[in-house]
Amino acid sequence: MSDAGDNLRRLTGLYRMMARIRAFEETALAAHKAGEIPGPLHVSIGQEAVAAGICGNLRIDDRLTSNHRGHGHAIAKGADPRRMMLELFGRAGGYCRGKGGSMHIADFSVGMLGANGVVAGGIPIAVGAAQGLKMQQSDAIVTCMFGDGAVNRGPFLEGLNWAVLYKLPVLFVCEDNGVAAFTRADTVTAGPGVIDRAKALGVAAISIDGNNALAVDDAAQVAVTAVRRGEGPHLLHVRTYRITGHTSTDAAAWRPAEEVEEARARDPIARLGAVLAERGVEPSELGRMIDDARAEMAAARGEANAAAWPEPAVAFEDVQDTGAVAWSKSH
Amino acid sequence: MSDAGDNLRRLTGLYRMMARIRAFEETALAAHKAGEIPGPLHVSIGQEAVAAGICGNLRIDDRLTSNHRGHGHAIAKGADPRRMMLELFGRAGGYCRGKGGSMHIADFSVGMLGANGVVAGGIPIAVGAAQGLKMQQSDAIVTCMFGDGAVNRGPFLEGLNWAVLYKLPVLFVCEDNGVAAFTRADTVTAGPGVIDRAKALGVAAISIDGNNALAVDDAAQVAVTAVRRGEGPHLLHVRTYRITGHTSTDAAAWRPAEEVEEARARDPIARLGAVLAERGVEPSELGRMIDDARAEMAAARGEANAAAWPEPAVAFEDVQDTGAVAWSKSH
Amino acid sequence: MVEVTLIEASRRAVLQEMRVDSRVWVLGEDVARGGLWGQYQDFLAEFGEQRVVSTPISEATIMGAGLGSALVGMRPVIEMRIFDFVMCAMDELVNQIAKVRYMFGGQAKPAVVVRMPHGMWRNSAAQHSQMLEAWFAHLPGVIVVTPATPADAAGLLVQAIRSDDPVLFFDPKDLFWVTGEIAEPIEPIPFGVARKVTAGDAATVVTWSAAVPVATKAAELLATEGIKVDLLDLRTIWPWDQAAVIASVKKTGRLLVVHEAVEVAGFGAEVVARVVDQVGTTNLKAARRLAAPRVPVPFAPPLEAQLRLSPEKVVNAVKGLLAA
Amino acid sequence: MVEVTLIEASRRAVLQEMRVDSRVWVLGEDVARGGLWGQYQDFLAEFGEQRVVSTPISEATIMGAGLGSALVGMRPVIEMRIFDFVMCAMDELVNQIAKVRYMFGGQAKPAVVVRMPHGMWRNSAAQHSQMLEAWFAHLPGVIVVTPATPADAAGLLVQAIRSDDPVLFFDPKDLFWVTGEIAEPIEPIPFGVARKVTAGDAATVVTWSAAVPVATKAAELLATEGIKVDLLDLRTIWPWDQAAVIASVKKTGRLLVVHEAVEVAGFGAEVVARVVDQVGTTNLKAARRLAAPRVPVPFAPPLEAQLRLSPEKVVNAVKGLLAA
Ligand SMILES: Cc1ncc(C[n+]2csc(CCOP(=O)(O)OP(=O)(O)O)c2C)c(N)n1
Ligand SMILES: Cc1ncc(C[n+]2csc(CCOP(=O)(O)OP(=O)(O)O)c2C)c(N)n1
Ligand SMILES: [Mg+2]
Ligand SMILES: [Mg+2]
Repeated sequence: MSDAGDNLRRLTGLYRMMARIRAFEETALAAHKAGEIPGPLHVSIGQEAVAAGICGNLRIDDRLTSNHRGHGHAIAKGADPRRMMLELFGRAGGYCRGKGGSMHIADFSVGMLGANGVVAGGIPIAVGAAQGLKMQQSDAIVTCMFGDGAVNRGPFLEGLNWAVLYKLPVLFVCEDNGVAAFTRADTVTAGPGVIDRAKALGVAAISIDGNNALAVDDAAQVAVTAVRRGEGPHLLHVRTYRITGHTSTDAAAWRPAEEVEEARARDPIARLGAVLAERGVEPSELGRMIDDARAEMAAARGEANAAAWPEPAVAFEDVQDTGAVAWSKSH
Repeated sequence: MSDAGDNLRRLTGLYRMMARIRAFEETALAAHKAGEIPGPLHVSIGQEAVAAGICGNLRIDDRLTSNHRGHGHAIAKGADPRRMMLELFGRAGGYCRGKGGSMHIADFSVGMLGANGVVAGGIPIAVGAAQGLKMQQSDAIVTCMFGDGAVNRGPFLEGLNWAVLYKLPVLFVCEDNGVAAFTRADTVTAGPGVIDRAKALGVAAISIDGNNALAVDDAAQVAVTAVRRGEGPHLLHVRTYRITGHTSTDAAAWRPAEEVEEARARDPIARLGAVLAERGVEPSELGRMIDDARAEMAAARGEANAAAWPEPAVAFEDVQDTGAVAWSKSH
Repeated sequence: MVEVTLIEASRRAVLQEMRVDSRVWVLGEDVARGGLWGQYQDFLAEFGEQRVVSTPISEATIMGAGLGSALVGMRPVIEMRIFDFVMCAMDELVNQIAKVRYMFGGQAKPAVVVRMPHGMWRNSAAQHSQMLEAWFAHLPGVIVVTPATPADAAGLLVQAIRSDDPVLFFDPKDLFWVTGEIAEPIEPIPFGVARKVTAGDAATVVTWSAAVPVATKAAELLATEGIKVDLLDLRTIWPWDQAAVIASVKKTGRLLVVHEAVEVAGFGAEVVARVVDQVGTTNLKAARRLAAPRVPVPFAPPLEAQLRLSPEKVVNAVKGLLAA
Repeated sequence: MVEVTLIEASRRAVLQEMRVDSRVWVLGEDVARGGLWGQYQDFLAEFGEQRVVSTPISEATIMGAGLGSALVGMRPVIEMRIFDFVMCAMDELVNQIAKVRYMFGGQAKPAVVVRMPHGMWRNSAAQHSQMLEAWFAHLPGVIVVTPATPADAAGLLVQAIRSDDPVLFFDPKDLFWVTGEIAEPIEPIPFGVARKVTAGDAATVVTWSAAVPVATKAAELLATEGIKVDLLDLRTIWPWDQAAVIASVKKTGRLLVVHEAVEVAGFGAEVVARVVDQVGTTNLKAARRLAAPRVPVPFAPPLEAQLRLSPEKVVNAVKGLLAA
């Protein structure tokens, strides 16, 4: 086992991060159901070990591209949940000044180059960012998060091929939660799966249990080190489960109740909690971390509800420098 | 060895078809250089065994999609070289009434659903045609021809995945001539190659020597039978060599002369000629087939040069039924 | 007649055609589960998985496979889920579907319907709100349908499925749950025939898609002030009912085109340019457009509202036109 | 000053900028071999394979990787070889490049140049001849450059590479071997400033890209008959020089927009609509367009000629305009 596995402080940090992501998602979900958040909302409840386990191994100057289900990725990369919540609420203080919302959160200051509303949309961007970093002789790397639904879109093939050709520092992470919207991903994915697809494109790839934070952390550490060392792209296939529906308004009632129950029993937070308890962490301390996380996110929600909306003029800013229309004046 | 290998008549037919394709290409190339043919022209000299060997195993109601280097495919599928030549020359009697040219030849009456000016553009069309045939409970199959440059475009992944999912009657043929325009395809293709890519998507795939007409014929016969039997898509990776440049105006001077010489020594027509000679076919008969082919194509060229251009009004026809503009009248 | 939502009207239209024509099939993500909008609810049970095909997230191939099937005689309804994803399938749409018939000299019959729910809807932000219908009016080879009512969605969809031309069908997301009456069976509505919503001499207002109810409300408000306008819902922007618009403008002398899409190089420009060309400037007092600024669609409600039309904006634009 | 072809002018522009700015790099098919048009000849030797990157045939990733590199501070020149292939990369262009800055509230700087050789050229047929520049004028977030001379190609390309906005650069294929003088070093030409080609009071003729030399020839022919027109080459259609066009039309009272692209919903419609809006109809005698019919581009020379502009067609259109 790696240092990570032995380092209680590290594990506690992982636990805290997962608790914060869970709390963020639960809070956002509740707020959306209460009508406080506009637009579509995709939460990652049950998948927290992926975001926390991967991003815990990244430096702040490493870059990340994410997808429509990216809150956890952003928080784990170091984004501020307060400003994320403000963005979800469409408020002026949000990361995108209220112009992006849940599916377009970015925090360039921590290397988070953006969620994406288009499945597989982040893949070409990630390889290009890595190519740029390589030209700059940086040793920063790029992590590219996508779902199991994304492996049937063309950019998956193109991007992996590209990363191998130019030996780019990219860590591809296929977050396999078993579903793509309302369809089981395996029913629309032919052949032996993502690992074979990656290998056929020359990308080193392994599968891991994504509900086991330690396993994710370990695998990520190994892969990140290899990628940073210049060994070319790697792919991690991380198997997990989407506990809730596709969007906040989807009950996902078509799934057998037992399946969801069984997945709940493999809850990544509870599992890491059990490991920590075994290593002597008091249950009360675990509980406190969870309470703190909930309090943090509740405060973020409260702040967001009270926060100012963007000024109307913001709608006309940051379109482009040349040729942007001062609309109210000219029209 | 299959029936094909033993059947002298079949082999002679293969030889004649290859000679006709070669003669068509050489004639077209000369005509293009003489300024008789407008637009870009991509010929397949040296690759004739692929077209002849594959398409010789297809029925007339089987469908075919092709690419920008598709003259051979069309002739082998049963298209009339006269009407093809007329199309290359942009004449009224051409397959597309002069509206398509070399890159858009189609002959739906023999199942040739069109060449394509977009690399990999034929792949999604082929799988859809196969899906349609399957719905119609036809036992016709679809053959989809593309180059080694096409395997790095997204539709390659999407189309193969799709064909496996719905278990469609598609024979994918990757015609690997080593180059994509002015770039060696292997320098931009990562990983172990097309066979592994296909298998990773669940497609049965084998590699064959595409300059050996017998090998192509044999492999095609096996694959076509399997596909027609409902065993799902298959892929043939057919290794060959593009003797001339990318287009008629490209000398491909960057290739070492020895490489081209060595390829010429593996000329598929001469090789099959040697087999036929061994089996007792007179050299004069082989020579006659070549002469006949040349005469056929010279006649086609002569006819095309003398043929009528399309009437100007043809430019406005076959746009669409509703909403087509009778331009001269309304504008 | 039966009162249904627009999305249900569209469901019944496809259902009706699939029952009578076994060549019609549906492909797209999640369609076997009823589709993202419920527009294929219960289709799987009735037609089976060969004709109701849930696909991978492979837009390029959804589009291209639809075309391929048409080339062997099928009539696919290609479901794109949300318009913006069509950007992943543009080669198949623009270079293949729109051109095969022409390029092949008439041999191909690309009888496809591409359904593309478009427009702003509940703060979906920049990648899920686009309205680019004008692009396709500029693209030879396709028909562009932009309905605004349940009856029109149903009738135009029936016409689309029966059409041998490729039809780009812009389902108006924002109007999916608006209700209205439809006839049963659903009769096809010909392309290129505008619907006169209100009649009047003060000005001609031309519109389509989600802008129609906004403009209708505006016409009602104007009527209470005694200002009566000819309000025309084009219903299809290619072909479009030039005759009806030109006749109206000849009568009123004033034209306002109202659309939800960006104004710059939007289809409103074509309407204005064509009217100026055909009516001349002597009898034309003013021709203007009311549409969105050249800005991506922002997320926050108060920002999105900056881009949206409103009856008040239309009323003001008409009054400005009358003052010209 | 030195006399060069347009394609060579564009080569020197990129060369000049790559020499002074190590963030600039080129990616696209065959670029290390000089590019399809020779526009990157000798770049590999000078800049090495990290900055002159021959790519696989993966248009979506060529486009998207260019963007990704910009997000970490590079300034890519994304070579698309032929415009029509951009259809394979539209998600990356339309949903990503055009929107990242806005969607992310200003955090992203998509400083990319996308080079897209477009237009009819030597009977390349429907999939290699399109002119869809109007689409991108309708797309918020991008600049649309449509040069017609070596000097403009060079100056606008320098400006494009230095621009923080995404620039869609429509290289005019049909004019690649036209020669003209360029200054060395090449000075940037600001976007949105039209070039007055000829001056006159009879009418205003607005044009861009491959239509410019045709319209110029027409203006010369008209001048021999004593008809002098204000001929404006817009050079960029977004932003476009509204002030220059409006001032000219206020003077002449007559407008003709000439472009090679399809007339229906082409950018000419925007020019007409905007001029009608700003100039009003009282002082406007006529505003018309001369452009291609709504037809894919056919292959055969006599058919392609049906779609092409000619000086005679322009002359006739101007005379028709004067008669209005
Ligand atoms: C190109 C594209 N097609 C379709 C969609 C609609 N869509 C959004 S999320 C989703 C499912 C994605 O599944 P997966 O990639 O596994 O991510 P998950 O939702 O499971 O996290 C779909 C189909 C989209 N956003 N982009
Ligand atoms: C999508 C797309 N990108 C680029 C091109 C330009 N192009 C035409 S043929 C060709 C090379 C294709 O190589 P391959 O598929 O191996 O076919 P080959 O020419 O070797 O027969 C390229 C890059 C194109 N036609 N379509
Ligand atoms: Mg998933
Ligand atoms: Mg090749």
